[in-house]
Amino acid sequence: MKKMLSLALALCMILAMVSCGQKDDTPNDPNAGQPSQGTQDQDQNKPQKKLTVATVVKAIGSNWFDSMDWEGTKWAEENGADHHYIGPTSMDSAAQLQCLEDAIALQPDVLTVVPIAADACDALLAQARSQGTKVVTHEGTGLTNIDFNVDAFSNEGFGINFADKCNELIGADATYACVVGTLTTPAHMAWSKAFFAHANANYPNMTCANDLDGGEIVPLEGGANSDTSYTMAKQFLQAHPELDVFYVCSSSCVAGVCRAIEELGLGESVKVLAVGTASGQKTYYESGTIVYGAMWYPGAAQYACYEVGKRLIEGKTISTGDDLGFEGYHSITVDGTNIYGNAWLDITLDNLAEMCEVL
Amino acid sequence: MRKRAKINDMTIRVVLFLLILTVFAIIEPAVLSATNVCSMINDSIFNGIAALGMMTVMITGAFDLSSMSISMLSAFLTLKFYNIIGYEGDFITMFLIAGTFGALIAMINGFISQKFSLSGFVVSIGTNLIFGSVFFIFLRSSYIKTDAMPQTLLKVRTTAILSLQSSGGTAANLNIGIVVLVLTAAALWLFLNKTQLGRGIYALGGDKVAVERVGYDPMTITLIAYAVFGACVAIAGIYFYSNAGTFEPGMIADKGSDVIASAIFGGCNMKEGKGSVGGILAGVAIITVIKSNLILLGVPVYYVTFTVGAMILLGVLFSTLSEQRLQRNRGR
Amino acid sequence: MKRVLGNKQNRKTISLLLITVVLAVIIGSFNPDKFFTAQNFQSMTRQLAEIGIYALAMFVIVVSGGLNLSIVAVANLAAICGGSVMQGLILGDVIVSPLARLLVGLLVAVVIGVLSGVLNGYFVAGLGLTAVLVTSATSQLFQGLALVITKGNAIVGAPEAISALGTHNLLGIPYLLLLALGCYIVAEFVFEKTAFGAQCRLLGANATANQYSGNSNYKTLMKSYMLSGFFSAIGGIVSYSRMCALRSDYGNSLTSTAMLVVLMGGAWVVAGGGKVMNIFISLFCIQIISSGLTLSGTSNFTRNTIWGALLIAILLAATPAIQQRLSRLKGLARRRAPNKGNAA
Amino acid sequence: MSEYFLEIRGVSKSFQAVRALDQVDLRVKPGESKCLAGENGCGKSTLIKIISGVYTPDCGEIVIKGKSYTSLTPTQSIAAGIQVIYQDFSLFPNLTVAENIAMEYNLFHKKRTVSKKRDRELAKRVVDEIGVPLDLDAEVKSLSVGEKQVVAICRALLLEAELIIMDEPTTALTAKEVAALYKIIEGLKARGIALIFVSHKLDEVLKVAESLCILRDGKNVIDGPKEDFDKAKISYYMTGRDVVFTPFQPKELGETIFQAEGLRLAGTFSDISFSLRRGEVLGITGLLGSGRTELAEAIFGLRPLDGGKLTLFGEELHLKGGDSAVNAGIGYLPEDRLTQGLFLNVEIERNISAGIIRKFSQNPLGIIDKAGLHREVAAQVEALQIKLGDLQDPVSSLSGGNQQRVVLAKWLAIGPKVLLLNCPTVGVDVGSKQNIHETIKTLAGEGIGMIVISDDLPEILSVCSRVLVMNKGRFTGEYGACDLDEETLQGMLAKA
Repeated sequence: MKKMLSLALALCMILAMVSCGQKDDTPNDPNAGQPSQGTQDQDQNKPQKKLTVATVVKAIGSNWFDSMDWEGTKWAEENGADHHYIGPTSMDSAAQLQCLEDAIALQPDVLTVVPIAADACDALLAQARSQGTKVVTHEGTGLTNIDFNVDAFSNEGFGINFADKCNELIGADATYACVVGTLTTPAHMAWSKAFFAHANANYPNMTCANDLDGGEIVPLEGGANSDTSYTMAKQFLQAHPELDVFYVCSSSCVAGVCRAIEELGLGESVKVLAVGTASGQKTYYESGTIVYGAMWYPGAAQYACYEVGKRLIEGKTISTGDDLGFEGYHSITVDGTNIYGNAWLDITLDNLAEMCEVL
Repeated sequence: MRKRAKINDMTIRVVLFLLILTVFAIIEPAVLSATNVCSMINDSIFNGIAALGMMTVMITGAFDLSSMSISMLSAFLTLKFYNIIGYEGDFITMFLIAGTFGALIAMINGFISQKFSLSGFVVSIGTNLIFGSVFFIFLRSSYIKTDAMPQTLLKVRTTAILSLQSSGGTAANLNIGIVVLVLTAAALWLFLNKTQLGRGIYALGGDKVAVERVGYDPMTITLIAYAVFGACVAIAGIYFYSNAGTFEPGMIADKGSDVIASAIFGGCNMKEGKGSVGGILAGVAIITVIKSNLILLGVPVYYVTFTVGAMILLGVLFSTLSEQRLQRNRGR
Repeated sequence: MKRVLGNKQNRKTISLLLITVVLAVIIGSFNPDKFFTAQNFQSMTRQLAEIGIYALAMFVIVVSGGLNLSIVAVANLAAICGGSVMQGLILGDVIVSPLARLLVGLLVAVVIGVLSGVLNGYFVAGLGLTAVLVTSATSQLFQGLALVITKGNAIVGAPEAISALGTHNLLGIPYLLLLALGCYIVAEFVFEKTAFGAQCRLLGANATANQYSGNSNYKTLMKSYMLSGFFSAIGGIVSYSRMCALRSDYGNSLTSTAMLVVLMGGAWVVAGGGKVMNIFISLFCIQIISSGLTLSGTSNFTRNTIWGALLIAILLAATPAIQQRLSRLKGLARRRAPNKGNAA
Repeated sequence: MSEYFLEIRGVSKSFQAVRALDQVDLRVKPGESKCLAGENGCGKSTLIKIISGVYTPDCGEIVIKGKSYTSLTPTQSIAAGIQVIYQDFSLFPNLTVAENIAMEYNLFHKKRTVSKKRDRELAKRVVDEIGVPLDLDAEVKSLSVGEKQVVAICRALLLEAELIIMDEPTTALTAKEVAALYKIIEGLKARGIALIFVSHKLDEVLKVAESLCILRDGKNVIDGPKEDFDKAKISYYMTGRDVVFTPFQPKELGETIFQAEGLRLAGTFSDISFSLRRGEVLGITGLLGSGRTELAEAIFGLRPLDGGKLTLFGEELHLKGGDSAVNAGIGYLPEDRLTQGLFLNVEIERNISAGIIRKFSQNPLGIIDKAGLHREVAAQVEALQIKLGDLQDPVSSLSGGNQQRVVLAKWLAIGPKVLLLNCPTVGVDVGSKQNIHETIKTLAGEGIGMIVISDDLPEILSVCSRVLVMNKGRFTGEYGACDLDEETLQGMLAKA
């Protein structure tokens, strides 16, 4: 037992001493009193120091989030910064937390986070800000320890838009059902709740086929992949023959729901309002199952986040109407810590080809 | 006496399956509608093919955790292969190419575990990490858009071998995938029961020392078992990604637990080198009937996961207790 | 020194320690001014503390010859129930003072963890079902139960003490690391010094022989599942302290990482084997790889590949076939350069 | 063509430092049944492995039907008509009898496909030839040990073997099955098949072999016809010293230690009653299926009794499995040493201390008194003179005899009041067997109630003072050991 205790303490001491020895005294001023070994950013002639920016996404390996890497790199080249693209391989909040802690250890100047579970990251982000990092999140509704949260649009607006589209394209007496990735994804839940509230208020004879829990809608859970949403949708369609439209908030579930509809031969009677990449759901637009879709280009939001972060570092303030220098974010609206662009991209059959180029 | 024993193991699983199905049908008659039956069969295709592969390795006494990484990687290599040669793919070669990739990859597991006498389970934890990520280190994006997918593969999900109009206005389409499941099951049954190599897999599971004395080469048998495992899992993988319409590495990760549950439910026993194609199909049927009807039965969204866990536990209890009772009154 | 090196067990510990230090230096050199900082040390040790406690929950069952796939689901359920009591959502009116809520919450979490162990133990030890299937079924059961309790939305916020545990340090060392260190010392004590530990190892080595030696397999297995449940509950509380929020679908990637660490600690290689100390070192080893690679700008795909490759390398190095080759090489080296003085 | 089917001339083989065989010769004529006898570790299994092609000899030659080979591969050996039946039979428990018999034949003839019908026909032909009824469709797992042996022999016959080597064939067989085996061997000899019979059980050797070749420490000791050997001479050649078996006379009989009344286990045994007195060694013998092992396991608490009472020193025992028997002071040396008695790849010290962990950790935290444990283990090792390198070596590194002593040490460590020993000297060399018998007698003298359950009749007669014969779950007779001899006891076993 003594052996174990001594070994463990020795291990911690080694690591602590090694790391403290290297550390310069003020962690948040990376280049003051840089230790002797030369690092590449030694040249002092650039007006301001080279920024380090990092982004932590829900999961790497999908087009949706990789686009944030592309635009992040582009922004970094334009502003002479180091861009780090970090994320877990599987969409699990514990794995994302570990990536987030490593990203914070990078002591970046600007940190962007797309949280799987927003409140899970709140505690850690407080640490990031205490070390001087500007925290600008995306899809981060409900987070408190942030400088700003950038979204392509206001969630309520997004949900309300879909409710209006449902009334316009399906009919005022449509029976609808909302589908989210998981019940714990804040953005999807916000859109569904907005859709539900707006429909109840403005379209009284629109009925919701979802379960209700104390007046609140309980959307269907499509799971993180298209297969679980496929099995779920097939069963729901048989249990609710009166259904007219699915409002699918999670891009990974749209393909599964559409496949279920087409397999049950209900392509004519049941339609889908989809969120997500046009290229991923191209065949379903062409087959008419998806009547209307909307998406945003996450890369743009990433660009905007870094831009907001940079301005904060330079001491500027962010206010409504500012131009963040990327299409859809030329005149933003600021509401508290939330920044909304109008980077909302409608997808219908006629602009499908063009949208597929975007993402 | 053996005939009776064989039938008894199978009858327990079939009885359990029918029991669950009748209970569900009583609660909600739509469960037995043509649409739902076809839908359940379609849901069982992936699990069935993958579980058949898992069984082949379990018979030799090894338990493999890297099945989903192998299936994902084989599908990825097949899709890239089609892109490179610029071919839009077809229903035959897609499964053959994926199967070959899967076999080659899985054989690595077999070789390491046999050559260095490590347990297959332990090796699979390491290779699961490697197979799941080694190719994506260098690629700019590990995602394949629908346009970039071989177009004919995308038609797999809409090709039905049987489609009829069910009463409630919903169509009942039996996906072509069931043909792949039936062919794989038949081929595996023939291989395991009718060829000398196939019996060698059972022999290896029965007694690792005796298999060499009788004249088999344990390395060859292990490699063949892993090759069959890899091929089945890869075929299931390419089928999954053709249905999904796009390729993302993480999509398939959480399907592994159902495959393992189906294999064990299907009477696969690693210690005694037991496992049969019939048993697996019954195991897959039970798991699918549990997982594919709960929403139709109106189980509230929150309770679905809980119900699935509870039913698998009770199902295992039922089959084990009845097996033990059978064992006792057979006097063994 | 020769006696320490001679003993096979110590050689494994020393070699693991060596690998860890070498990795620290190599990977650290990719981004030295960010890797070798107190900041990074604290962030790494907080992460490995969480993985470490789940690894203990897994190790307890692996050493007695089984596998527990429900550790994460039990952790979430225990934390959610405990957290709800701490936040006053449950029994809010009965227990009012924050300190009482905190203590009762912790107690509730630990009791739930142990009870889950009893359920797992009943099915595996009592009825003799396969551990893999039972624990994967109970994992869905517990996750479903947590989903029913939280109705999908998260329980937000945590008492001051819990959030302090997750973020604050004592003389530069995170509390989490001290908690994990405490758990590892308890585990080392249990598995090296107590009868229960010895029983678990014998049960893992040969369950029939243990039964025929007059030891009750049922009691030992039941106790080991309860201990695993206990550590899962502590893991749940650690996750709660890191997140200050509770979710039913948190952390299913932790199970495979826990298995990786337990395996590197040498648990499966010899049935009933594996030393707690080796697992503790493996924790540092994989954490250095994970954090170091992220700091040096490579993706998690690289991390997973290197994890897998390192594990296979360690497994192969332990096999007799390779060891003969190694000893032959050493022999060759010694013959070619006869060292002066000490007897080879 | 030489008159011998097989001739081994001057074969040697060594592994690293150990010289297993040193210039060994062996000659077998067609149809001759020769016994290769010797203590465990005398090199006889190495010699078999050389003949069957598993090992290659360092020097010397193997002549089969006049054709000389310096070494053989397994396939060459099979092609030459040599078949080996290993002690564990190397059958496949998960496959059927027919398939087990036909598999090697199919593989040898490079058959690609398998047909159940063809397998059944092949198997049927051989099984009928042997004349033992076997259910061809049963899984080998469900067969008795005797039936498994027959399956192994049939497999060998199917390949037209001209020489069958049987390694320790009768160790696990009951007396009745051994008799059936002898009949089969007569049949084989009649068909001109040569037989090498490897054994260290003296009575088998005398009954079957026409000629005898004894090895000791890897060298030929003697080779000649059976007639000029008797039991004493054989054991002298095998062990190099005189081994004498004298029936056990307890010095004085003390009070009753252990009492069993009307024990009943549904479907296995019923109204079993006996009493055990201090100083005596009670023997219980019976055929396989007589319920003797189940009785021992019931007394040890592993099988809950359906009826009857057990009293130890007057107090009634309530055994609920697990540790209740050990706490009451009842020890049980199980029948199958390798799976039930030992933890094979675990250190010797932990094997011996497996039963007394609780005894040495009575404090609330359950901390083990390691020093006390070590002292107790060392004392037992010393008392039983177990030859071992280091207490931390794995127990698998020990010889059969020493392994059995480790299991015995485990039970003596718990300070037993009653010790049940189930076939204590299975797979143990003659020297160790003698030693274990002495230990049993001295322990009885020291007041520990000793019950020996075995079907090795010479052992029962030489160790036990009183013998109970068990048949189909009932005691059919109680006899003093001195007024019994092997033949009469053998007869009683079969009697209902």
